[in-house]
Amino acid sequence: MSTTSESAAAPSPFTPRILEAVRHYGTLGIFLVLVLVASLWSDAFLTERNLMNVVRQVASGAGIMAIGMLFVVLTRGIDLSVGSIAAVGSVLCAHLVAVQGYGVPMAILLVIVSGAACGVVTGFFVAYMRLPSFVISLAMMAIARGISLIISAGRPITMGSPGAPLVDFGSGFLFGIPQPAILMLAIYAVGGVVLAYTSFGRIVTAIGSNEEAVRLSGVPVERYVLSVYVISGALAAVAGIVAAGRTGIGTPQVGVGAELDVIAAVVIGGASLMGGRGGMFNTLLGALILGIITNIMNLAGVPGYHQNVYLGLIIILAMLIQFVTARSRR
Amino acid sequence: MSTTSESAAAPSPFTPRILEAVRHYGTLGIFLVLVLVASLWSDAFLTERNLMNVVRQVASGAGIMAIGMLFVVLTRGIDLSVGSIAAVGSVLCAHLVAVQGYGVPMAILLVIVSGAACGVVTGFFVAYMRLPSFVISLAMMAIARGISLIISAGRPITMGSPGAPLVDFGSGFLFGIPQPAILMLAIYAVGGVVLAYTSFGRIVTAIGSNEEAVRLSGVPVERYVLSVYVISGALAAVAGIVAAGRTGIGTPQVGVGAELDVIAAVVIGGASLMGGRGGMFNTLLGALILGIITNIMNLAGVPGYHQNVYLGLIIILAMLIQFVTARSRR
Amino acid sequence: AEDCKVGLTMPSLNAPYFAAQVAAVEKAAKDKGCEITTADSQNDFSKQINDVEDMIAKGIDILILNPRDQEALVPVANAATAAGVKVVVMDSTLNPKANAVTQVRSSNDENGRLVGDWIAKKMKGKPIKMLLLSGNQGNPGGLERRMGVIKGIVEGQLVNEGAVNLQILGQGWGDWSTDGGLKAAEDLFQAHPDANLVVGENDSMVLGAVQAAKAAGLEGILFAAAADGQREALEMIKEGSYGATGLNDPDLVGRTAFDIGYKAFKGELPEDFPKLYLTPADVIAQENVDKYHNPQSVF
Amino acid sequence: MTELVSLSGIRKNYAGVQALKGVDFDLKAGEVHALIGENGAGKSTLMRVLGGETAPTSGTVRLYGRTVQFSGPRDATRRGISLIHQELALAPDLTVAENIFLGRLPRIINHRRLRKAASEILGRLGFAIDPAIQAGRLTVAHQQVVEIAKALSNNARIIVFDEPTAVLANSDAERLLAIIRELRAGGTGVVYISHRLNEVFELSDRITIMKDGAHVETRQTSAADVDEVIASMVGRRMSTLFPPRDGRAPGRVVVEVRNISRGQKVRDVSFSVRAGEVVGLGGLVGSGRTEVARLVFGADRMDAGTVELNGKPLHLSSPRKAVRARIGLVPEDRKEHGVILDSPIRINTTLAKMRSVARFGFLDVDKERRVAASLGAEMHLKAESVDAAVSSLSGGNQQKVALAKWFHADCDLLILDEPTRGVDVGAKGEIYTLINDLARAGKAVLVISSEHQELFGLCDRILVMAEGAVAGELTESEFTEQHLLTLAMTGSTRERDNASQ
Ligand SMILES: Nc1ncnc2c1ncn2[C@@H]1O[C@H](COP(=O)(O)OP(=O)(O)OP(=O)(O)O)[C@@H](O)[C@H]1O
Ligand SMILES: Nc1ncnc2c1ncn2[C@@H]1O[C@H](COP(=O)(O)OP(=O)(O)OP(=O)(O)O)[C@@H](O)[C@H]1O
Ligand SMILES: [Mg+2]
Ligand SMILES: [Mg+2]
Repeated sequence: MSTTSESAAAPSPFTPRILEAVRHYGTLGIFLVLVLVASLWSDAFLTERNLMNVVRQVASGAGIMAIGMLFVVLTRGIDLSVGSIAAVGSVLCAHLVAVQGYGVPMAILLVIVSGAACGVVTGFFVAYMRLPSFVISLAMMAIARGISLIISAGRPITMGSPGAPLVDFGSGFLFGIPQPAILMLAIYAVGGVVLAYTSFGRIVTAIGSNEEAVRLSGVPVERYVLSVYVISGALAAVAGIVAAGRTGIGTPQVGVGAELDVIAAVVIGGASLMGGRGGMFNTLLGALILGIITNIMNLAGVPGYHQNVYLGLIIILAMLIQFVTARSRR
Repeated sequence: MSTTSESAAAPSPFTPRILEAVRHYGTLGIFLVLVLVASLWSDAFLTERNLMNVVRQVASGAGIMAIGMLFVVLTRGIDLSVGSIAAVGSVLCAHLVAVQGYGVPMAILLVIVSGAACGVVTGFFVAYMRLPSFVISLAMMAIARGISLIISAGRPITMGSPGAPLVDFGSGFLFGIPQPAILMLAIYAVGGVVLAYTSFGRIVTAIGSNEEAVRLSGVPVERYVLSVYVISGALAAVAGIVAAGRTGIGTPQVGVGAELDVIAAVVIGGASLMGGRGGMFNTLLGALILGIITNIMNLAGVPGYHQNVYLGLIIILAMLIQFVTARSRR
Repeated sequence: AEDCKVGLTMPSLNAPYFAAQVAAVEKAAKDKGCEITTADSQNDFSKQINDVEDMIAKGIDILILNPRDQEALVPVANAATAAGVKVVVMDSTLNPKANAVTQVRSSNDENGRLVGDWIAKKMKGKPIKMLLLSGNQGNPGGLERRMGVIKGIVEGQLVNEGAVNLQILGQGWGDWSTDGGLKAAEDLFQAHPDANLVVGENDSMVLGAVQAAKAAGLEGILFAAAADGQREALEMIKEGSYGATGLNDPDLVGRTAFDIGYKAFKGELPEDFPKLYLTPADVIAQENVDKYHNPQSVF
Repeated sequence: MTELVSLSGIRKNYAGVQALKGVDFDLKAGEVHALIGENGAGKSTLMRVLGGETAPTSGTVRLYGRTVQFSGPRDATRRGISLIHQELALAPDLTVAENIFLGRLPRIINHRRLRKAASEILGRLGFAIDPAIQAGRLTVAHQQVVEIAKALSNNARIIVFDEPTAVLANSDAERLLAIIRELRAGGTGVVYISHRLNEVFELSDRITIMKDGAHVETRQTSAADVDEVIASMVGRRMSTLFPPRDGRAPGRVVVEVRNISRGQKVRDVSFSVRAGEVVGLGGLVGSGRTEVARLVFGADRMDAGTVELNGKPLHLSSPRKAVRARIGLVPEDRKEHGVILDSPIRINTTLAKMRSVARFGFLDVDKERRVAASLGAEMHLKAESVDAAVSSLSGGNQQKVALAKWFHADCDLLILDEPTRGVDVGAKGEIYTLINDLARAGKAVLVISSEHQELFGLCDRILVMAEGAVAGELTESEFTEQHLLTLAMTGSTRERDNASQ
């Protein structure tokens, strides 16, 4: 009997999970192959120190922003402003702490709120005016970058000498794991739960899957669409704080071009830009995959001009692995 | 009753021609308002010299690439590699002419072929392996950038002294119009005819609306999907040649970050990233709108740090005009 | 009251060095009562060409051009000159065939050489295992800087020791920023924990590398940059955790460029003014840092 | 009986189209009020007004005795109105359970409890659909069931069923009717839209007939007569629905299918269709008929088996090859596979054979308009013009466009999967005539239908499938419900359980 009609006829607890697993293994497949190749390519790769580096780089790079981006992408949207909002976060954080003399918790709160505020603006136009997210978030990308330049007058703001609470955050460890990595994993855990076990997560997924159906079910779609941009903006601000903590300075140079990396992480993690499909764990894998690719090229000493070519080829190979793993399990 | 539920009930309450017109007027509305504002804001705007500047800038910027991008976007794809392919085009053109000593027509032909070849690679993986265009074209973006750096060893290649045929192209005039602008308009005209009056254009549009239905009508969908990336790659190479002609050199720095501008032009022109919707004329308007925005900020002397903010705000305002014009015609 | 219109176009505003330069030019222009328009090319030379074209259309008298690309900006610089604009090329290199009043910058090559010479002296008797932090691929200024440093080290070792003992273990790309330098250095230290010298093409990236070394627990590494003299770097030079950097004072370069342009506009510039004007080069190290350190500096 | 709803003078204008021209309609508690009319008469539009999904251009909506203005579907849902849409509105990436409770998901979800609740509702409907499966992976019929479950889970006082049985097999439809009777007994008001008139007469208390956006008449069902109702629906008397079968002369074998298999869905299926012959493919939902059609059309790869067309073996690796070999398929899932909703009717009509209206790749749009218009006229297509987007058509008219595409393509073998889904009686007759004409012209036709009467009236013989295999063949003399069901159910006890629960 056909699996379709079988599962329809007799409740089979396996089918959806298998489907889950296929997608899952697609990304996991890439990840594992990549780790294998990397450890063969360079001895330095599988050292504890290096792995910690990679996780820390991902955490202060695309990692945290990818969480918010996944929510946006699930609704069929896109948020190009994340990198710029991270720059605002970084600069504003340093400005509040070093120039205005705010306490760190208060500064963090204000920064996250302002990131969320940027998200409110984008989200408002996308959700209530139904303007295309690509263009609106592109506009927000320009605006936020401008704001970060204006706040900082284009130069880095030193946040404080080593020993100050935030300044140590970026390089500090907790249970032997870099603090930014712990923060990132914690947010992924929360995001994963929200996505799978709350009405919010399911409705966001449903909106990308069939917005009309959700609207006809009496759900106030606009509010949900607005919120994913707010989440994305807030998390981008968090990423900015992490970046500031890591270098001890707030600078408007944070996150230039990051939007493409972040979206790539989400898509390599198996999410569809057409909405409705994507998972938290796979997104984390997607971000790690991208992080490993640049790391291994540096370790292996691929010459600069060729790094671009290698990067592209490795990404294509990685996607082919996904293709093959996913097909063979059909 | 709210407009929201109105549009909810009727996904597409217009007959296509009316729909066409509304979208059309949306973009045209932005364009006209923008021209009006610009000419009030700065006396220099409506001078012949300045208008020619704007058209030339658009032609050697996002303008030509937006034509190929529109085809890609119509099929629901995205091509992030255009800027990098333009860099390959620029470098290769100079290399062939200045280093290898090819004649200009031959060099142009070879460059276009290699741009198309990049498109074949992207298109192959997208069409036949069904990998997401975002990631594959991102990979191609890295590869092409790397190739342009390798060919040029990272340095600009001088194509020839003023007076050489291509070198004068960028700054030359024909019938009082800058040559690159004439080239661009010609390609738009051809593109518009292909889109509206050939089965190719129709199938491309249909694929973006409902790929499965097109496949089940016996159309070899893969071939069409492949071809849009080939077109996009070839036109990106043409853009690279124009850029080389404009400056007299081929450089790997061409088109950095251009992909976002190009996509933005297409979307401001009313195309949907979800495929199936978009027109040639509106895309041209979209590209011109972006060109005018940066032009007027320079004319009006908006200070550098604030230009980003203004740019973002003007884009949002422009989209709101589209929103209003489109609604009021309902 | 403004009798002159000035256009200033920068490769990017998104870097402290450029920010300082803009501030210097803007201040100098306002002091002379000029109206000034600043454009940010956002690292895109075609946008810079567009910006210059727009400025010509707007009717500027003086153009201070910090070119994003040494060749691509040549035609538009020529067009500006042809339209009667006094063009002064500032900071970055433009092909000398371009028709401009002059080019003003610090000497990448000479600064690099001085820093390299200083390193050779500092590390006399030790084999040098060097890591390079470069800005972005294809940047000619970066190339001049690193080649200058290498030249200086080689020449210095030859003079001091009669033999060259220099090994370049690896090159990383840091996009001129602290963050980028940090990331590149993390990976480089991982691959080459035995390095004893880090040289960057600007201070920002080396500041990131200092952090990376600290995080990796590496000690005994000498840090140096071929250029700039950023305030944070000078402070670290003062306390001894940073070796040396080349003198590339954005304020001086910016002011000088404007002054020359203004003189040309007023017709006060001598006919035979040289086509290249280099500000004095120097290596800033602990010995002389007080001469250059200004805690109030923008940069 | 208390009056639940009273609509009066409802008008609705779309750009250029008057969909509703001042319609009155009312619904009482504890009654089933049938709403019937030709395709495009305005039934769904009227119900969308009631569901708060469309704002009427003018007219008043009274609910429980008070005039209301809905602010949106959410508002209507809160006031106890539930709509089951003609066009399925599920989120394909969500599970069945999540879809059923989409509007009322608890803040924190206990998936086990949710699935249990979903199972209960589905069980009440008599279906054992796995609530944990993604809705997009269900057959169209099962998606329809989920849609119904979704509406029932609301405990609404007013439920509108817009052609709920169009994709259901008779036995499944029966169970639905039983449930509706239960609802009625519980005091719920039900609006029932269907083109299956026997259901309407079996179930309803009152019948309202609409035509061209206007109310024609409302009667007590007990006082109504089928022929009269049809007459006032289509504006003429219909003698017979099915064209006479004579004039067909089955000739040589056009398609010979031998032992094709695909996984567990299709197992070792063989059959042939001759020129001038109409062969039916019957069976229960999920018996693999659609899969067989897709295999013969090259839409899916077969694991084993061969297909010969006119004596030559075909290598069916894509629909393109099938179309080139002059095979056509009108798919079951109209919205996903059949039409391009955003495109005009004319583009949809010529899509499978564009070269008929193109020269050197350039399209002759005027010719295309003529072609589409004449086919449309033959099928009584109700559309403003052939340039109108298919999405602006009523459900049944969309189906006609899906058919028109393949009538235009001029195939040797035409496979029709549920060809008259949602089509009104009048147009059904036209479509049957068109199918008959094809057979008369010597084409081979394979018809899949869950409406058994349709197979009986149309086919020369019927293959019955069960569990992915052909369970047997019925010849004209054996065309009875009983024969067909016996064959369809012998295949599997599981199927039988499923069908008779
Ligand atoms: N969004 C729309 N834009 C334009 N016309 C529309 C729209 N929706 C419906 N119509 C028109 O309104 C009329 C009524 O359509 P409706 O869907 O109510 O018919 P119906 O009676 O439900 O038919 P069916 O039995 O085929 O489902 C049709 O002529 C249709 O073309
Ligand atoms: N490869 C596929 N792509 C898309 N849909 C498919 C595919 N294979 C099967 N389907 C769909 O899955 C369902 C499988 O139906 P199946 O062939 O098992 O039963 P059936 O006898 O056609 O029953 P029904 O009466 O429900 O159509 C059909 O709705 C079909 O459209
Ligand atoms: Mg209907
Ligand atoms: Mg079927």
